[in-house]
Amino acid sequence: MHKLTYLEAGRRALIEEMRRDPRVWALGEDLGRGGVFGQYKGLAEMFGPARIADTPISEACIMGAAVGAAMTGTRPVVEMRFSDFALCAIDELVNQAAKARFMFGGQMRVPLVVREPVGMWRSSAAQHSQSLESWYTHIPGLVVVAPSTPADNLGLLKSAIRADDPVVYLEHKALWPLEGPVPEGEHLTPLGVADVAREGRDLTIVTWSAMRHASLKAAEALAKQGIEAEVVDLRTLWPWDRDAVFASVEKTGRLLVVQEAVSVSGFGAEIAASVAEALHHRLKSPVKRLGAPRIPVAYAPPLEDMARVTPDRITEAARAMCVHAEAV
Amino acid sequence: MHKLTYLEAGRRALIEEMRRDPRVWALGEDLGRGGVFGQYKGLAEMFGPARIADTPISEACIMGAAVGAAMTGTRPVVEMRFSDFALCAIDELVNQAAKARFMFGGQMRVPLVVREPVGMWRSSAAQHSQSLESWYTHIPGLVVVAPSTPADNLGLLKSAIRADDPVVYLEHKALWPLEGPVPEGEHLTPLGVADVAREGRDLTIVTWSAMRHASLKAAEALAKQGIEAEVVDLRTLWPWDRDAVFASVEKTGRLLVVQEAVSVSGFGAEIAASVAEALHHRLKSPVKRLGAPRIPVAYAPPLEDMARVTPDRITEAARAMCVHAEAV
Amino acid sequence: MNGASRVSAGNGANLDRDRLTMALGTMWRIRAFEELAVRAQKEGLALGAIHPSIGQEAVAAGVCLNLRRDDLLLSTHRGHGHTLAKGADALAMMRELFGRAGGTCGGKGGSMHIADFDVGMLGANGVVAANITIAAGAAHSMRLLGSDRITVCIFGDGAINRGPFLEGLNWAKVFDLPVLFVCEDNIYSATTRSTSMTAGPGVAARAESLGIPAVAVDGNDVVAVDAAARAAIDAVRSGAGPQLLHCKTYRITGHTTADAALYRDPAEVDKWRESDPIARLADTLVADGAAPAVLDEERARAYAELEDIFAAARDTAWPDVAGAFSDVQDLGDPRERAY
Amino acid sequence: MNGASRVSAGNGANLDRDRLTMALGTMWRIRAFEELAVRAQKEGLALGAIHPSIGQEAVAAGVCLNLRRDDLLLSTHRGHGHTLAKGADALAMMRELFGRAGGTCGGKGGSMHIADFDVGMLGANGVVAANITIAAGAAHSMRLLGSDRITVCIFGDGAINRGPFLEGLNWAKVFDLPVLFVCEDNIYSATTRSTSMTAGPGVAARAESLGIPAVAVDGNDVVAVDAAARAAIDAVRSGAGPQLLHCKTYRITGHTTADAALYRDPAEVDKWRESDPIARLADTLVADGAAPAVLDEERARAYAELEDIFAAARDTAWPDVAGAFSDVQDLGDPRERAY
Ligand SMILES: Cc1ncc(C[n+]2csc(CCOP(=O)(O)OP(=O)(O)O)c2C)c(N)n1
Ligand SMILES: Cc1ncc(C[n+]2csc(CCOP(=O)(O)OP(=O)(O)O)c2C)c(N)n1
Ligand SMILES: [Mg+2]
Ligand SMILES: [Mg+2]
Repeated sequence: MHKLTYLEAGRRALIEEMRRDPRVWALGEDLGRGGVFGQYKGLAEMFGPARIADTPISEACIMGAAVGAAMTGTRPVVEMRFSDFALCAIDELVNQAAKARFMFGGQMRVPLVVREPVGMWRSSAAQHSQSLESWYTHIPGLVVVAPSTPADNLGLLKSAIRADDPVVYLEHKALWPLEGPVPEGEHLTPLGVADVAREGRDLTIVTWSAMRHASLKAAEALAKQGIEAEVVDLRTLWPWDRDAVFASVEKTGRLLVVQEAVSVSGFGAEIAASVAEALHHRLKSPVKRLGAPRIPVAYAPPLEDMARVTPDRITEAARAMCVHAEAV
Repeated sequence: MHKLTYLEAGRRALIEEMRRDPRVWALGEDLGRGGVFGQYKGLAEMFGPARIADTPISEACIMGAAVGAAMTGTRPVVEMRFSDFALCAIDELVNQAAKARFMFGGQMRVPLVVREPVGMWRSSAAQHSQSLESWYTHIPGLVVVAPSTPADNLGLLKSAIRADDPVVYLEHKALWPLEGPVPEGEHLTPLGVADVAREGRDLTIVTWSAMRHASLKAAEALAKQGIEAEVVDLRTLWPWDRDAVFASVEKTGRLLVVQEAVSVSGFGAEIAASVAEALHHRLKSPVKRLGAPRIPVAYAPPLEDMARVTPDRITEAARAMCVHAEAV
Repeated sequence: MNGASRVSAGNGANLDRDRLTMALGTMWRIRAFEELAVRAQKEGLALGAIHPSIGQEAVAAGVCLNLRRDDLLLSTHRGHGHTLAKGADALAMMRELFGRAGGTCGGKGGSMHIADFDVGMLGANGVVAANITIAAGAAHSMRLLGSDRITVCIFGDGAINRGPFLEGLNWAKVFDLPVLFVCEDNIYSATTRSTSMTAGPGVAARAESLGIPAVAVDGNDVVAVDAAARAAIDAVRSGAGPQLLHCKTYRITGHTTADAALYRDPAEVDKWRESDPIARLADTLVADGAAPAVLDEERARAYAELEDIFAAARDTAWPDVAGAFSDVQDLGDPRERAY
Repeated sequence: MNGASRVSAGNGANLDRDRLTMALGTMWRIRAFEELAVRAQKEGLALGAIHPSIGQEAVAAGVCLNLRRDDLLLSTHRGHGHTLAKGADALAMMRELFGRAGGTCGGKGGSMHIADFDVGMLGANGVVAANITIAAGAAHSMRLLGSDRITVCIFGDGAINRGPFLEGLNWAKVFDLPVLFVCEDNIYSATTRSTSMTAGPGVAARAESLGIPAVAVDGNDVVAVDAAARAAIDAVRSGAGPQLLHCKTYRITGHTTADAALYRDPAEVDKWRESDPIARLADTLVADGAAPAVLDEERARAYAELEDIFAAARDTAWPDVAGAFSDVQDLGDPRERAY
C-alpha cells in the first residue's frame, strides 16, 4: 500500500489500462495539457497525441465519435470536463450509446467510459455543480459508477475501461486532492459491489461519492451518542448491490439514504423505494432520504451551503430515526 | 360538454391562448403543415407564419431560441415532435431555461412550454418511445405536466401556457385519438392538483398519462373481485399533489404506483419513497411500483409488449397486495 | 462562394457497361424492396414508420459501387436503399421491417435501425444527423487501428441545420479522417422545403467553409454519381482527408407511407418522375448499345427475388420474447423492478 | 473563399476625439475591474472561476459604443468587459464576484452568470456557445414584439466548433433577424490554440457559408472595432439581417486566474503586450493632438473608482440565506425533501 490522491489514482488507472490494451484511448478538450484538473498530466507525452486526443469544444461530437469508435473496435475514454457539459451530448449518450447494442440486435457493443466530474466545488454555481446520477441509472444500457476513494478510483476506473458496456463514470471534483492508501499491484474493484465502509448495528446509511465521507463523519458523531451506523458505499449505482444493502437493512432495521444530488427523483428514491417494497416488515422506522433541496446551486457560499447535506444534517436525521423508533 | 379528442383539445387550448395573449407563439418543425401529428392543423392559416413558426431541424436552437424569447417578453410554445428529440436540446432546457431565473437573481422569468410527445406507440422502437418524466422532475426550476384526458389536455395546456415557469408538457402519443367530454367554455385545470379518477377504499393506485386508462381498466377488474381501487391521476408531476396522494393512502393503507416509464429511478420511485417515508405506520402492505423493465423499447410487437404495464399486470399486482396484507 | 464544382453526367463518356448493368440491378432491387415495403405497410406487415427512397436509388447505387465490403457506411431513417447497396441480405431486412425472427436486428430495431455490421453497414438512425458524429468516430477508430477501411456517411438535406453536422465535419477535417460525407438532397425535410429553412448557398459551401472539398452532382444520374463518388473516394483513400458529395435527387413518395404529401405541387412530382434514375440509366445503356431485353431481365429478377422475400418474411415467426431482455448490457438485470 | 472583408484601422481617418476618449475611459474601467478581480481572487474575495479579459478591452468598448441602452447583449464566461461596456453597475458586478448582497444576481450567479437586464445585458453563460441560440431567440422576440432593439451576441473562437454556432446563425439568417454576432477571437480556447481544433479558414467563412456577411477587424484597435461595429450595426438596424464581426485579439492572462498559461511562448505574449489596445488608443489620440494629461485622467479616474468599489464590495454583507430558495420557480416548494 502506498498513498495516492483520488486524482492520481484515476490517472494511474488510465495509464495502466492504456499500457495493457492498445485499443484504449482518451479524448476530450485540453487533454494534451493534462486536462482541466490535471487528471491527464503527462499522458500525451507517454502515449502520444493520437491516443490522448485533444478535441474541439464539441461535446456532442466527442460523445458521438466515441460511440462510433466503440462500435468499431477501439475503447474510448471520454472526458466531459464537468458533468454539466455532458448535457450537450445527451442524445449521443442516451439515444445512441445506450441503445445501439439493443437496437441493432446485439451485432456489436459500445465499450466506452464517459468521465464526468460531478458535484459541488466551492462557488462553481448552477452550471458547474450538478449531480445527475439518477438520470443515468434510469437509462437501459448504461452502467453508472461513482467512486469515493483513491483506491476505488483506481480499481473502478480500470474495471470500467474493461467493461463492454457504456459506463458513465462520475468522479467528484471535491475529492481530487483526497489522499488514501492504494494497493501497489494490479487492483480491480468489481463493478456492482458495494463497500461496507463502516459496520454498525443500529442503522444503515446507504451513500456514494463524496457523501461517503460526510456519512462516515456523521457515523463517528453518532457513535459518541451510542448509535452505531453502518455505512454502505454503493460505488456502482447501476447495477447497485441489492444484496449488500438488503443484508445491512435486515440487520439494522433502519435505512437512511444520503446523497448530494437533489433529493426529488434522485437515486436515493430508487434505493428507498426498493427497500420499502422489499423490507417493509423488517423496518424499525420508516426509510428516509437526505439530499439537496430542489434548488439550483448558488454561487455565494452561505447560499451554496443551503444545498449541502452536511455531517450535522446526517447525524441529526439518523438520531431522529433511532430515537423515534425507540419511542414507538 | 361536448366531445373532443385529446389531440383536438390540445389544439383548442393553443388557439384559445394565442387569441387571448398576442405574446404566445409556437415554434417547431413542420408546424406550418399542422405538425407531425396534426396538432397544429390550420393554425398557421389562423395566426400567420410568424406566430406558428416553422423551424429548421435544429432542436437545440428551437429550445435555445425559446429561452431567449421567453426572457424577453414573448411566451413560446416549443414543439419537440417526439420527446426523444428533446435529448438534442437538454443543455438548453436544463442548464439554461430551468436555471436562468435563479442564476440571474430573479431578474426575469422563462415562461415557456415544451411540448414533448412521449410513450410507446406501436413499433416506434427505441428512439421514438421513451418516457423520461422522472428526469425533468429532478431539475429545479421545471414544472412537469402529463395530461391523460381530452379535458385535461385542454385545461392543463392552457394553464401551462399561462404559467411563468418553464413547463415540460408531456402528451402521450397513444392518446391522440382518445375522445372525451370537454367543457365548452373557458376551462383551466390547475397545475399541481391531482384528479381522483375513481374512488375506492382498498388500495390507492397513483398514476399519470396513458397509465390512467390502464389503471381504470384494472380497477374494474379488481372491483369484480371485490377489491375497490382508488385511482389518483397526478396530472402534474412537479409539483405533485402530496395532499391528494397522502389522503388517499391514509384511507386505503396501500399504495401502488403505475407508470409506463422504466421503473428503475422512474418517478414512481419518488412517490413510493415519499409515501414510505411519511406514512410507513399507516401502510397495510408495502408500497409497490409497477413500470417497465430496464430495457430499451423493441420494435417487434411481442417484444415491445414486454415493456408494457398492462391492465392485467396492474390487476395482478394490486390483488397480491390486498391478499397478502390480509394474510399478514 | 458556392464553389462546389460540378461533375457532369457520364453520357458521352466511355461507359463501363457491366458496371452500370450491375448498378441497374441494384437500383431495381432497391425499387422493388421499397415498393414491397410500402405494400407491406398497407397490409399491416411492415410496422412503425417506413420512409421509402423511391426515386433516390442512384445515390445508394452510385456511391456503394465504389465501396469495399469492409468499408463502413452509416445511413439515415431512409436507409433501405443504402443498406441493400452495401450488400446486406434483403430477406433479413424485410424480416426486420416485419419485426420477425431472423431480421437484421432480430426484430428489435425495425426500419429506422437497420444495421448489418457484417457488410460494414453501421446503422440507420432515427435521430436526424446523429450518424454524422458517429461516422467521424468510426473513421477515427479505423485510423487508430491502422485500418485502410474508409467510412461513408449519408445524411439528408434537412440534417445540415443540426449541430452535429458542424461538429462532425469539423472533427473529420481537424483529424484529417478518411470519411466521405454524402448529402442526399431530396429537396424536402418531412413536409418542409429544406431551402426555406437553410441559410446560405447550401451544404457544399458549408463543407468548404470547413476546408472540406465538396462536389455537387445530379443525384438521379447514376453514371455521374458513380464518377463523382469514385473521385471523392479515391481522394479519401489516398489520404486527402474528408470529402463531401452533394447529390441532388427527389423523394417521389411522401415522407413516410402515411404522408400524402399534399404540400407539393403535383407538377413538381411529375417533372421529377420524368427524371427517374432507373429509366435514365436504362436509356443511357440502350443508347450505348445494350440490349433492352437484358435490362428488362434485371428488373424481372429483382421483383421476382423481392416477391419471394416478401412471402418468406411474411411466413417467418415472431422473435422469441426473451429477446426483449437480451443485448441490453452485460452488467445488471434488465428485468429489475419490472412490473 | 475566405472572403471576410477587412476594415483597416482608423488611423489617419477623421477621429471623433470625444467618442474615443469615452472609449478610452471604458477600456480603463474594464482593465481596472479585471485587475481588481484578479487581486480579489488572490485575496480569496472573488470566488469560483474568474476569466479576465485583460488585453481584449477594445472589443467590448468598440462594439458597445454603438449600442443603445435598450439594445440586447449576450456574452460569455469572459464577460466582465462586455457587461461594463453595456453600462452595468460596476459595484453590483464586483459584489456579485464576491458573492455579496446587492450583487447583480444577488450573489447567486457569480462571474460566469452576471446579467443586468436593466441595461439589456442578458447574461454571461457558463456553457460555451449556449448564448448563440438564446440570442437568436431574443432577436426573434424583438421581431415578434415589433421592437427596434437589436441583439448582439459575443462568443469566443472556441465556440465556433459547437453545434449551437451553426444552429443559431442558420436560424438568425433564415428568419432574417436583427442580430450582430461578434467572435472575440483571442487565439486560445482554454489551454488549446483554437486554430489546431478549427477546420477551414475560420469564423468569417463559416458565417458567409450561411449567407451572413462577415467582417474581420483588428480587435486591439478600438477605432477599427468601432468603425466596423458601426457599419455592421447600421446594417442590422436597417433590416439587412444578421451580420458577423470577427475581432482578432489576445488573452494576456491565463484562461482563468488559476492558469499560468505555460503552454504559451512568452515571446508571443510579449508581442501582444506591445499591441495593448489601451496604449494604442492613447497613442492614436495623442498623435491626433489630445493632451496626455487628459488621457491619464481617464486612467486615474477608473482606478480610483474601482478601488472604491473593491473596498465597498469587500465591506458588503453576505446575502440572506433565504435567497437560496427564492427565484427558483413559482410552482412547487423548493424545500421539498430537503435534507
Ligand atoms: C433530431 C431529429 N429531429 C427531428 C426528427 C424528425 N424527422 C425525421 S425525418 C425528418 C426529415 C429529415 O429530412 P432530411 O434530413 O432531408 O432527410 P429525408 O427525410 O429527406 O431523407 C425529420 C424532421 C428526427 N428524426 N430527429
Ligand atoms: C460546452 C462547454 N464545453 C466546455 C466548457 C469549458 N470551457 C470554458 S471556457 C472554454 C474555452 C472557450 O474558449 P473561447 O470560446 O475561445 O473563449 P475564451 O475563453 O477564449 O474567451 C472551455 C473549453 C464550457 N464552459 N462549456
Ligand atoms: Mg430531405
Ligand atoms: Mg478564445
